Amino acid sequence: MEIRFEHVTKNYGEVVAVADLNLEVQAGELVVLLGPTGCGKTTILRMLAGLEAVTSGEIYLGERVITHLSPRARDFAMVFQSYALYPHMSVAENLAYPLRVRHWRQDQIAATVKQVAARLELTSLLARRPRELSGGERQRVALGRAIIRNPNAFLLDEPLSNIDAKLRLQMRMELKHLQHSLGVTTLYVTHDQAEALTLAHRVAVLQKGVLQQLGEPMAIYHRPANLFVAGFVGSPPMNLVEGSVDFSAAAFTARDLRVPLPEALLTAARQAARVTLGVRPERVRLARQAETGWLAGRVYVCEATGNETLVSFRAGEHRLSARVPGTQRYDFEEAVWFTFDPAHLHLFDAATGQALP
Amino acid sequence: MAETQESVHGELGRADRRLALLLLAPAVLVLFTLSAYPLFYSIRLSLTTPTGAWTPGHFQRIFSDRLFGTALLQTFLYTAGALALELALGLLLALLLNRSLAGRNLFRTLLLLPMLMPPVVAAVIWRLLYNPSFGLINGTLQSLGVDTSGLLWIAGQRTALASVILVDVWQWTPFMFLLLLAGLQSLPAEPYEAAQMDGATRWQVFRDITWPLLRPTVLVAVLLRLLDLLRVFDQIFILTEGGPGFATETASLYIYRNAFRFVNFHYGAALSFVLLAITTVVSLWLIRMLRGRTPAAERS
Amino acid sequence: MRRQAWVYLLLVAALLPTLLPIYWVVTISLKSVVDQFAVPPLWFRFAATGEHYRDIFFVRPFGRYLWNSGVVAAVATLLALVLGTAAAYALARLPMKRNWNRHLSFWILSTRMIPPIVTILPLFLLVRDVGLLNTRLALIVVYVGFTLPFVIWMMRGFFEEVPPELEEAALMDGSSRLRALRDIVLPLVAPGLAATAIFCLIIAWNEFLFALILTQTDTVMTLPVGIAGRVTQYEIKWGAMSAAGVLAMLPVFLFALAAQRYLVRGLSLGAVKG
Amino acid sequence: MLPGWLPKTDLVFLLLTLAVLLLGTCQPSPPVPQLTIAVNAGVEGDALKAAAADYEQRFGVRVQIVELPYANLFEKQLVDLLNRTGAYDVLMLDDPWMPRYAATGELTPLEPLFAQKALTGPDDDFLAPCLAVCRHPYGNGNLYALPYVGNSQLFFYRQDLFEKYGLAAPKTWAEVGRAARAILRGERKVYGYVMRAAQGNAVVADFMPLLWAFGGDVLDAQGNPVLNSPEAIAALQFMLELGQVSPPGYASFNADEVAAHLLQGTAAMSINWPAWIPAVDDPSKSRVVGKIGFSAVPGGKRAGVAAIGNWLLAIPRGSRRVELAFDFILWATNSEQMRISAERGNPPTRRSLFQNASLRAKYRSYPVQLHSLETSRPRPRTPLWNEIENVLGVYLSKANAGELGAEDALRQAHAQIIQILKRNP
Repeated sequence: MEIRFEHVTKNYGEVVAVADLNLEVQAGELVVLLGPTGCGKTTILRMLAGLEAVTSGEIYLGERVITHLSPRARDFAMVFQSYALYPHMSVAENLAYPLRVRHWRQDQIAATVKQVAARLELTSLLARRPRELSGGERQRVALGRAIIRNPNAFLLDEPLSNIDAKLRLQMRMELKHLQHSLGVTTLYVTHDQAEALTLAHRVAVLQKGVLQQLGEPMAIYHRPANLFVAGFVGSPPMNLVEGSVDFSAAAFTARDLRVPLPEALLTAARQAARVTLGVRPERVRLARQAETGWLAGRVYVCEATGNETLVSFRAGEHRLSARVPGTQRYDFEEAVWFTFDPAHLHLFDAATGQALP
Repeated sequence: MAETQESVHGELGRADRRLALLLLAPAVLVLFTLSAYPLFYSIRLSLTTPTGAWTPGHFQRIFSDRLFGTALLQTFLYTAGALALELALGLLLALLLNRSLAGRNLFRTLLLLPMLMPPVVAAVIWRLLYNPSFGLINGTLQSLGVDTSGLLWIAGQRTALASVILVDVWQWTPFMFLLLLAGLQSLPAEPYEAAQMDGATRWQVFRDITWPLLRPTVLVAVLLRLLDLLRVFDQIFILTEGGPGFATETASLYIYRNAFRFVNFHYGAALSFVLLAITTVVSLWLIRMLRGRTPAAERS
Repeated sequence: MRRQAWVYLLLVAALLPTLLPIYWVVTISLKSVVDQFAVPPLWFRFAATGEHYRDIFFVRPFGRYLWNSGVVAAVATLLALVLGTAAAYALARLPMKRNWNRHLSFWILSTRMIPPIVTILPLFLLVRDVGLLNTRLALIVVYVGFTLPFVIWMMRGFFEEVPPELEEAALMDGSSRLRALRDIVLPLVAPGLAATAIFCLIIAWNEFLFALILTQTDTVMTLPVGIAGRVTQYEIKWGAMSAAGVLAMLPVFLFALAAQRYLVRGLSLGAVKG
Repeated sequence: MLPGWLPKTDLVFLLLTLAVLLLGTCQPSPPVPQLTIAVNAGVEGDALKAAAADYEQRFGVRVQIVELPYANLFEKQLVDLLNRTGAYDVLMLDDPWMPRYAATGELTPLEPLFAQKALTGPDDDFLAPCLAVCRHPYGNGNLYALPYVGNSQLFFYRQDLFEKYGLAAPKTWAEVGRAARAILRGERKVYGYVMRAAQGNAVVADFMPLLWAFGGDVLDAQGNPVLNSPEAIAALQFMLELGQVSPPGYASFNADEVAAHLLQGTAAMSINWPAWIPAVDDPSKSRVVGKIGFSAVPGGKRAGVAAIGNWLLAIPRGSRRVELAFDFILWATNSEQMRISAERGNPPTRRSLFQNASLRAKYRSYPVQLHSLETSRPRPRTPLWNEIENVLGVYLSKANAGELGAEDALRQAHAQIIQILKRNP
């Protein structure tokens, strides 16, 4: 079932938690709500779940307005960040609870629990209580409780944030596969941009209750709509330098920096007085020898991760980072030369933050 | 099929509000019925003469009523003393029993016993225990070689108040203990595990984790006890009737005398409003003190 | 091991003064009058007599009092728990506008601040005017009113300690709020509920003043009034009073024993969260 | 329709349970007895209870006795009177309460009822002091009650110890003091005297005979307080002297502590009520069987005077069976019934019974009791007595607990009593 937010706003007293949200999730699609803590992403999920009242606007499930329905009438399944397993019930009872509430027959419940447990490799744990489970196991039970019935949508609230890094990568894959095989519309909340980019069909980036950009992961990465998205998505984040455009020289200038701009960007830059130049670390070229037009810098710190090496360096007063092949190494304070890939420069209006063009 | 019905019942906010109303209404109704009429009745009493004329005279009289002042002061001493002791002892016992321990159930049940004793019996039996000649306390002390000639307990001008406080502590520490234990047992385990990893000492664990987490329970326990202590009546009435020489007279006892023994319900009502006002102020202060610093329990 | 020993030592030190008066009441209920005041006190060796128990049961209608107290206390406790738990849940979990939850809570508590000495007369008139004087129902209603603030404040505290997500998870799983309350929240606050129930029962069981004023004949009078009657103008009927006291403690004690099961359960749950 | 969010089975179950329980609790009381009587729990109540059973058998009138604790009897009955509940047809009351009860105007005057039976009033076998407390105003006002139990204070002393130390039964308080000191010196474990000095009714009741013997009083004939008189101060000073030969902690003693000391043989003298007389010679209660003598309250400047403390039977106006109630109290106080009551341990209020040979054989104290009752005085007859008694009790207690000297205590009590009288002109 598709889900649609139309002009949805949520206020807590004076504070605006979500402002005029318009968002459509296609049937079977997995949309990730991405943003820092307090950006309103969890509030959106809870409003959709029916756990939080909407101040204004409407939420649709298919053609039906569900803005004021109770959670059970909406029939979504939700996985909480803390898993919210019922501590006084065994794993089997936890899994069975949604079915029991729906007055299923005992034998049907037992069969379904068995089936789901097998699918999530919980069969040997069925008799245990939640407190006797590891983090990953609890996570699987929470997931099992969601998929045991056929909900209108899955709502996942940071489901992976409480398990350790290694398990997280594995669960991420499991989740993606599971969602694909079940084909259920899914809304997924996270603050982890890697999770967002790997899982989502589309990502909605939020800040301070306002939707910043909605698009496929690669579009978000490669064509950030504004400074916030540019800075938030990507690790390490995009290099951002504020300055102005010298149209006579066809170049971006900031103190200590001078970067020639391609024609397209120059045209776009005419709309703004001050601009911010952005370039992803992997689009920064770095060398020990100078070439024409390259700029000088000094290495601040060099981090090798194996496959690639992250170099943080200073150019005048600016701190920039570059992603170079893992074979390269630099010393502290080593003098380096760098340049930006002209085809992958981003320009933003420094006043509004909007991407140019 | 329930679902179709569900969709009719409308707004979420409204549904919750309706549920809240439904859940609250019976309790509020009972309490309102039982408190509103007596309250208005007492207000009218406190402001009229026996013939029904309006008068502020009863309240004016309170200001020159030195005996009531003394009774109020003693009520505070009684309340503060009993509350402090009961909280300290109750907390200690709750902490002691909040662990796996052979015979824990037995200890817990036995420790509750004083609370079960009818207050009349408790007061009378303590009067007997305190008796300087036949009493078990002095008798035991004497057999241990203690000179008890000056130990008059409830008969001593100086020891009487402390002695009646002790009876209260004996009877009501179990209440604190029971409530705090229930509170302790529902505390989450993670902070403790974390603290153990951090190598905190027992005292640090108590101060930094147990106490802050337990504070809502402490608030409730202290508040409920406070209200009863400020109105203490039965046990003192039987133990000492307020004596010797007014040393254990409390506000409630004094109000009772005026209302029922001197048959001056008007003055009794006026006095009780003074006590009510003080109780309100003290409990508001206590709520602010204990709740104010707690991180808001509301969902983030 | 040494720590454990300390714990036991402290517990025994606490138990001694706790139990001594109770033991003394029991012995007095079994001693003849002449032995009750013996100096030095007779701890163990005295001729036990059942005369006081015979007195209260066969000479005085304590069986009747016991039954009345039982009915009144049980019904009042049950009603107070049902009404109070419902109200406490609403106050803890269903936030109303403008801090009304807090104001209402305080008002509820404030009904317990008025000295009973003052409310007794108007309540007597109220009960008389609705024709409930000298009925157990009147006592039940009054005791429900007495214990409600306790139940509401205690249970509100316990409810607030249950993580809201657990309840929300139940809502998402398809429960109604009330069903989530029954299936998820109430089992989790069972220790608190047990403690509250014990407490209510004790209040209703031992209440004296209102029982005295609102009842008029033996058919509805309760145990505490009967016990107080053993403190006469000239003497205290120590034996009868102690026998009645022992008798009065027994049912509540048995109830507390039964409720123990739920008191421990909280601990075995361990972490409620996650 | 039930809203969908209510689990229906639960609700139905809950409602059913409550309905059953509630129905069980408001079932109508069993058939209403024809007379309901509120009595003081204790020996007086027990006697009346036995009498009621006899009455029921003989006349077919059901009489239900409700025993109420003495400590709360006053307010219980007063609330009933003031609100005319009609719950009780007969009240048993302590005589000092009479002015207060009568002042409510809610007691039935008995003279018209006597007249209906063509009687002029209670017969003259009743002792005058006992009938006087049944009238309001005292002595010659309307008759509101009939006296059922004829208590007055008596002096208890250990005859065996008095003989041992060659002492005669004390006639004056000075002799009491001397004897007490002698006995305390001689017997290490027997205190010379013991008294009720607990704040409230107790200390006042034990102070009154001293006050009267020393020539003092609380109020004079005009109703003015005279507690600051030298006589009153001397009386209190003497009370404090007695305190020094009393057991430690006597300042908190009530009747049962006093009795315990007497019966356990650890005190030699005391003023007490006759209710304890049967216990004195009962080996299951007493360690001093046959050793205690009784005499009239000692005198001093004036002859010894005991305080009267009768239990009276009165009929509230609210009663719906006034005539039936009157028949009952008339019957209960007749000579034969009162004899039976006396057999059950209650002192009578009739002269003939005090002189009855078989009763005299049973109670060796009867001659003394008769004398004591005939010469007894009531505590001051004013509706304000409770308030005055309270103030006096507080200051007497302060003096006995050692907080105030005799003069200070009485001067302050005096000032407070003036305030009380001023407030209630």
